[in-house]
Amino acid sequence: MSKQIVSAEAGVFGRLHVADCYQCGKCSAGCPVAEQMDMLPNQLVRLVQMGRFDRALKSEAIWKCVSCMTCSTRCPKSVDCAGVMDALRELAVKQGKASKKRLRTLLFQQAFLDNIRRNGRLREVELIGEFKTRAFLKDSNISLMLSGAMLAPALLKRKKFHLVGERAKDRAVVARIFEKCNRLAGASSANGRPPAASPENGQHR
Amino acid sequence: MLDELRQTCRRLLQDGAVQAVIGYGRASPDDPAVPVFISKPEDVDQLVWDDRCFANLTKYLSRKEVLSLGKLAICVKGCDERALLVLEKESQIDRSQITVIGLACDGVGQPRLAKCESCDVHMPRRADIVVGKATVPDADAGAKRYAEIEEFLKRTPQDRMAYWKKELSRCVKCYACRQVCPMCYCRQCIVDKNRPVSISTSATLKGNLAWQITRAFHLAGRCVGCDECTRACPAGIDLRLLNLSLAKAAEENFGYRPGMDPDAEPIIGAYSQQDHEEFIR
Amino acid sequence: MARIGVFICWCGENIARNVDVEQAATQVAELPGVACALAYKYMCSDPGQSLIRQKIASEHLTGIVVASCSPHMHLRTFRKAAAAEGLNPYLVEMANIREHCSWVHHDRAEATAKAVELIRMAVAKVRCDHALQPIAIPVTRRALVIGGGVAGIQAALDIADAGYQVVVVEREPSIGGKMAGLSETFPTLDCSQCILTPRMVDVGQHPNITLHTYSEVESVEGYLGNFKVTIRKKARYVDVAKCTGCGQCWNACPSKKTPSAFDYNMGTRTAIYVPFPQAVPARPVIDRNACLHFLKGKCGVCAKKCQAGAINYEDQDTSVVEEVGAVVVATGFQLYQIGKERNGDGTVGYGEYGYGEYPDVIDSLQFERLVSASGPTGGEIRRPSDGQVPKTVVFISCVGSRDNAKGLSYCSKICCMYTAKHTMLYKHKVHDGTAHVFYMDIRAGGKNYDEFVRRAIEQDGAQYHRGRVSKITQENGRLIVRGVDTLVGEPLTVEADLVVLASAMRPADGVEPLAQKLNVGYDENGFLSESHPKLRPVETNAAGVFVCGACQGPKDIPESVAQATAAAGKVLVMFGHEKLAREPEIAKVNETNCAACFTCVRACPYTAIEKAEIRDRKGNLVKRTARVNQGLCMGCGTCVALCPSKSVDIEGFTEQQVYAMLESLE
Amino acid sequence: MDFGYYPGCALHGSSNDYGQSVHSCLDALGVELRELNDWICCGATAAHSLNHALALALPARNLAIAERDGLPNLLAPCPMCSMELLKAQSALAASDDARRTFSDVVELPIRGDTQVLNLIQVLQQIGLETIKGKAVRPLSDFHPACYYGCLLTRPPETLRFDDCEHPSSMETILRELGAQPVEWNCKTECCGAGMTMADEDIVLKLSHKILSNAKEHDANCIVVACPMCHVNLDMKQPDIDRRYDCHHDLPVYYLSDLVGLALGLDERSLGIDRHFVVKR
Amino acid sequence: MNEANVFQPKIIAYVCNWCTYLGADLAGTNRLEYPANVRIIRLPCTGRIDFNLIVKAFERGADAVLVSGCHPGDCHYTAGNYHARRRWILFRQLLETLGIDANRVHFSWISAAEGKKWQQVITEITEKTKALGPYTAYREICQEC
Repeated sequence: MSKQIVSAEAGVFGRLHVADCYQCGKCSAGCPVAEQMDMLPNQLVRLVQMGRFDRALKSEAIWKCVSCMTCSTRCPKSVDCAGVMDALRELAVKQGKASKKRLRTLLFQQAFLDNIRRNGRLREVELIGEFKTRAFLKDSNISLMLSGAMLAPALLKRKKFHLVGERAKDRAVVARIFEKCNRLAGASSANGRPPAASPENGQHR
Repeated sequence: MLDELRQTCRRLLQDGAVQAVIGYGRASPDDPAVPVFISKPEDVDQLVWDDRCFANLTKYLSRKEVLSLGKLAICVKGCDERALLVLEKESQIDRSQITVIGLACDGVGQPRLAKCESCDVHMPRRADIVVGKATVPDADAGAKRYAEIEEFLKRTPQDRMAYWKKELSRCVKCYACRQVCPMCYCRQCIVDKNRPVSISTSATLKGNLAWQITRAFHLAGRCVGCDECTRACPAGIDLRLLNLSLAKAAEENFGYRPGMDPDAEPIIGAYSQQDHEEFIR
Repeated sequence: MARIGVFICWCGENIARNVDVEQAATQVAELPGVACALAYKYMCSDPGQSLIRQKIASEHLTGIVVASCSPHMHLRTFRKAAAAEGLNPYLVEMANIREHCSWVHHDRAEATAKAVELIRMAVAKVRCDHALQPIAIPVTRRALVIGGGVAGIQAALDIADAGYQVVVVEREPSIGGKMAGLSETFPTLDCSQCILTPRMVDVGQHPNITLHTYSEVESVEGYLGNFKVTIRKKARYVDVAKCTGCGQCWNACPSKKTPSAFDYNMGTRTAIYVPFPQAVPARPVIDRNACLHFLKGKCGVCAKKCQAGAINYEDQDTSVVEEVGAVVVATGFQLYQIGKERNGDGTVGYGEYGYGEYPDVIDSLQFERLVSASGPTGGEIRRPSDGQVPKTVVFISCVGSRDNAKGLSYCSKICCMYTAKHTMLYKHKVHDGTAHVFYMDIRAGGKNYDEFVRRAIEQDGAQYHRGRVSKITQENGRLIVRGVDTLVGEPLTVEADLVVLASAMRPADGVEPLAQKLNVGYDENGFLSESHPKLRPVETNAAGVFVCGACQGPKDIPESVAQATAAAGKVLVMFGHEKLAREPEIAKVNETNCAACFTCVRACPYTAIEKAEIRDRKGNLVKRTARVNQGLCMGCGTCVALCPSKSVDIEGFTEQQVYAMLESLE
Repeated sequence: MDFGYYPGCALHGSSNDYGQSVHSCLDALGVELRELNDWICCGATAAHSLNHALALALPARNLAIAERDGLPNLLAPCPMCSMELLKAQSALAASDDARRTFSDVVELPIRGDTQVLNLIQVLQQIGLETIKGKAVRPLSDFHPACYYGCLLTRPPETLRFDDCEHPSSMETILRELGAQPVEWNCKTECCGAGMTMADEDIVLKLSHKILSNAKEHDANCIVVACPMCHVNLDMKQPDIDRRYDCHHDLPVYYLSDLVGLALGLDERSLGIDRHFVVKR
Repeated sequence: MNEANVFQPKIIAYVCNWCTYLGADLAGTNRLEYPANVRIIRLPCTGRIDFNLIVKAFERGADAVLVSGCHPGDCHYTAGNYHARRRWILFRQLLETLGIDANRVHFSWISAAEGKKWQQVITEITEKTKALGPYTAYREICQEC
């Protein structure tokens, strides 16, 4: 399995100069969330170098990454470490291997994309509602469901969001862009979220 | 003007300032003027000057038999005179030993030759003696200098190649182009070398193309545009186009026109660190 | 009738893996003029060369082609072998079927076909070769050494001790170079100055050595054995001949606040100064940019104090011309300028380390001055910001080196060792202190080197962490060093009082223009190129110019000294001859055909072509012609391309040879 | 002087206070903003995490619209938007193939030569002298910690803005207006960015560190030029105070807030009154 | 994969001894693979490379010609490459006038350290020439002898 991925993904990781990494660890040293990672950025790059995608894709760390790009900026070998994180996330979703514990980040991001696909622009209230519902359905975590609910009045008071939110006019073109990009990304469905993305599916392998 | 020319030459010969004058003479009334080499004052009446004086006589300055005539005077038009400067730069003539008689010229040929249309040197500028008066060239005469080649370059590359294939297939390797060229003074022309044979001597398309490339490129940055090669070509190949394209490249890239400025450094055998290289990877 | 021998090398598996050498031999044996063609495992080995020699004799070969590696590798080897058997060495050609074929083409059939064609081209070429004789040129037995650091000192003394004159040019006011500023040296921890200063004195006093300090090479003319070097002696404003070095002037100088370059700005000096007390010559210079006399037009204290009357404010730069036969370049190194050097897209490297922002982040040469007994703190380790003794020091390796993004891609080689040394020196002086080292790999190849690093860790307790530091910030006077220990897989933050960045070694400023003057090649990093990395390590491609020390590549003191002695040895080999043999592969004019347009004269980069006249016995001019000065011609062939009648040709790359090669192509 | 304007979702949504601030401030400077016609979301972290092509296409569509409508430059006050636009732009600049492919995807021809600007760059283009000339109120009471976060300068080869380790462009502007910015250490540390929803713990932890460091260096407020930074540092500040049992009490201003104040605008017209942490 | 069916262009590379030749050596040392279509002719310097050689290469059936040497400032002989560059500027004009395909005459600077660039240049020229097909236009000229 892992071998197959190597050939399919070699291009992606090759463009990120993964082979150039000599494991100095500067990415991990500067990472603001390294302490909370189950595996350090340099270790993830190493796993990619070895073609051990199975382990890398399951890591929670890729979902802890805040995309601050400190790693890529300071890398002495110009390895795009943040790009590696992106690519791993994309692959984890495609292969249905995303860590169950880190589901929430993924769910949020998927809800985000779904929202844009439909509206062209982000409708925050809709996004929050959808994300929380999806998250609740997955992990029945009531506290997330409620958290932030207390914030709503405060935001409303400050007129900090539209209850409805706005949309782009030409939404059809947005939907077509999503479709074409999914084709470019080699995915099979047209919503930025291929069917295999469901983590359960991944677990059954 | 002809009288003035004859008198000038007669005086030069009488005074012994020169032993011979290279000038134009007439062999038959219908043909272009031919070169004459006048050694006696009484022969100066053979000299002619009209719009059929095409030849660039500077070619003869590198001929051994001409040099053996002694100290020389030579008649040049403004365009031919440029060749003297190039020859001087290339150590081929000792300018101090030659009396240059400049002929004012408003163009030759009926109709006038193409080169005369864009000529900006009606009056020789560095001659020792100038005979006659010419019109002042149009201010924009120079602008038309490369018109023909520019027009030619608008064709597609395939078209251009097809053109040369057709033209050069007529070349018979008579080397008239070389023989008349004042810049072709090598003691042994590269095309006559046989170890190695770098240019096929047979009059095939392959050899003809190689020869014309060589001839044209050896004139890069040197050709003064007298167009004698074109005039001499028995096959009527427009060699002028090749020379013009290199003259254009020399002027556009290096701001250089051979034989114009005695202080300008020749562009061949020299370089500038600023030469452009966008075509080099 | 040509009888060519073709010798195809397997190079072990290097060639044989991708090229069917036996098949190639069979094919090329059929070529016209080929008398024999055979393959052998290692053609450059002794038996391989014997095979060639044996065939030259038995087959009466008139030329040979060796199909193996690059001619840059072994052409010389095979030419020697041929010469030993009485075949003129210039009748040997090579086909490069390794670097240009077996190593780069993995399809065996394709590679074999190409190898055959390469050999065919070489056979075509060798058929047009003719015997050449080396050119003899006279030698001036006097050497120039550029750079007065430890390498230059060693080279100069070796040549001078052998009895030849040496001219030493040093840019700084004193010789001694970087080593003069070091504290102790690894792996023995002996005092740098104690080793070096006696050698400096030897140079200063040697009867065979002419020393030009505070001087630079301005121009170089001439060629192997016959160089004319113009040296610019910068105005010192002190007459060295009159000065006694008593020190009255610099002790009295009121301008005392100039940062001392010798101390890497860790201390100050006066406007009239000797860089350090043991300077050779022990004669001061005046720094115009700091001197009150020059800045404000008043003062003149030094002139008043000087009893020898050696101060000369009117001093001017002067030039001297030295004629020498050989040049040794020993211009040494400087450190990668942290935070000052820009990489490709213009960003400044290592903003994250705060060098230049935080006074207690210093580089390794600054640390050397901090621990040196002669340094600004008298050898006590006190940090620059507040003079406190740092209790925690972090050393960071590979700053500027092995860093394609911000610095230099190469390994600076000596930093692992000097960093281990720094931790030791620190621990020896601050017993209760902690030394942390962040490193990527420890490269300690060398006699007693790894033992030395282990001692730093095991005996002196240096804390080594495998990982690179990402950021340094300052909070409450302490430096927060955010790193990682990849061996435990955890980020690691150390609060330090002092941070020392082990900055990379790179060639000294100004080496590139110097190299251009000398026609010596250099690589993308500015290190001078040796002729051959293994077999000609101190020669350069400019005949008669040699290199040693850190200008050729990062190296430590023992290596620099060894290389300096090697360079001196090469100079002495040259000086062992009255005349030198030069490669005859240079331009030759067919004077009969030359039309004397002299385009070649204008173009020749070496002014090696002159205008000549051929006269008959009565002295009448027969013709004029271009003529090559064999001592000056380097064989570039620019003249050949420019000559319309091809009346000039270049031996070894003649028109005939090139065309023959083209014709041989299928 | 006018600029194209790409507000992005945040400035039209929960960070509309930033939008208001930018508009008011630039208005006072006599700058006209021409909002991009029917712009769409840039995709933000979600796109580049989940679909590489989408992460290029969404911003590319916006760039193409700007080209179509003849906007030579485009202010994107949100650094996330601005970075995504720039990333798409450099990907498009790098290859003809990419330009062709994405022109096709976004259904508009695209060259990729729009000048994408952040708020600081727009202020720089307006010119310090001009701003200073219009300022009526010195900001001497303000001792801001200027906070750049991640995406104003990173990745440096794409952003090509300021020094990615020691940026100082905001300080330069504010100092000119009389403020006394403090030197501190978290200028480019990450606040947790888009994790606000998905992983609040990370946000609280990182933002707490930033607020603390600003305080330790005697800042009395923080200045940002990013809606996400503002959310995390301002809106989340009460949560941070609760979680870490502290009282940071640090108002968080947008850069345009402080410039606006200097220009004589009141807090209300800049939307400062709608922040969570207010100056006591 | 029948090699005979695939057009294998003939590429002649005139390279200088000190930069590009060594760059090609370095490509070998680093085992950088590239198409086997190139035939190197080693000359001391780009200054030695005459236009006649380019013409002759086409006459000998080359489908593309590469001329390569040291970067400006790096010439082993200080200025040979500058002379060459100037000639090429002029020669290219002549090629254009004659309609000789500029896509088949390549110039590059490749230093001794640029093994990678050598690999790239050769690979690209080979690919490009494959796409152009055999240089039949010039071969026709030569066939008529």
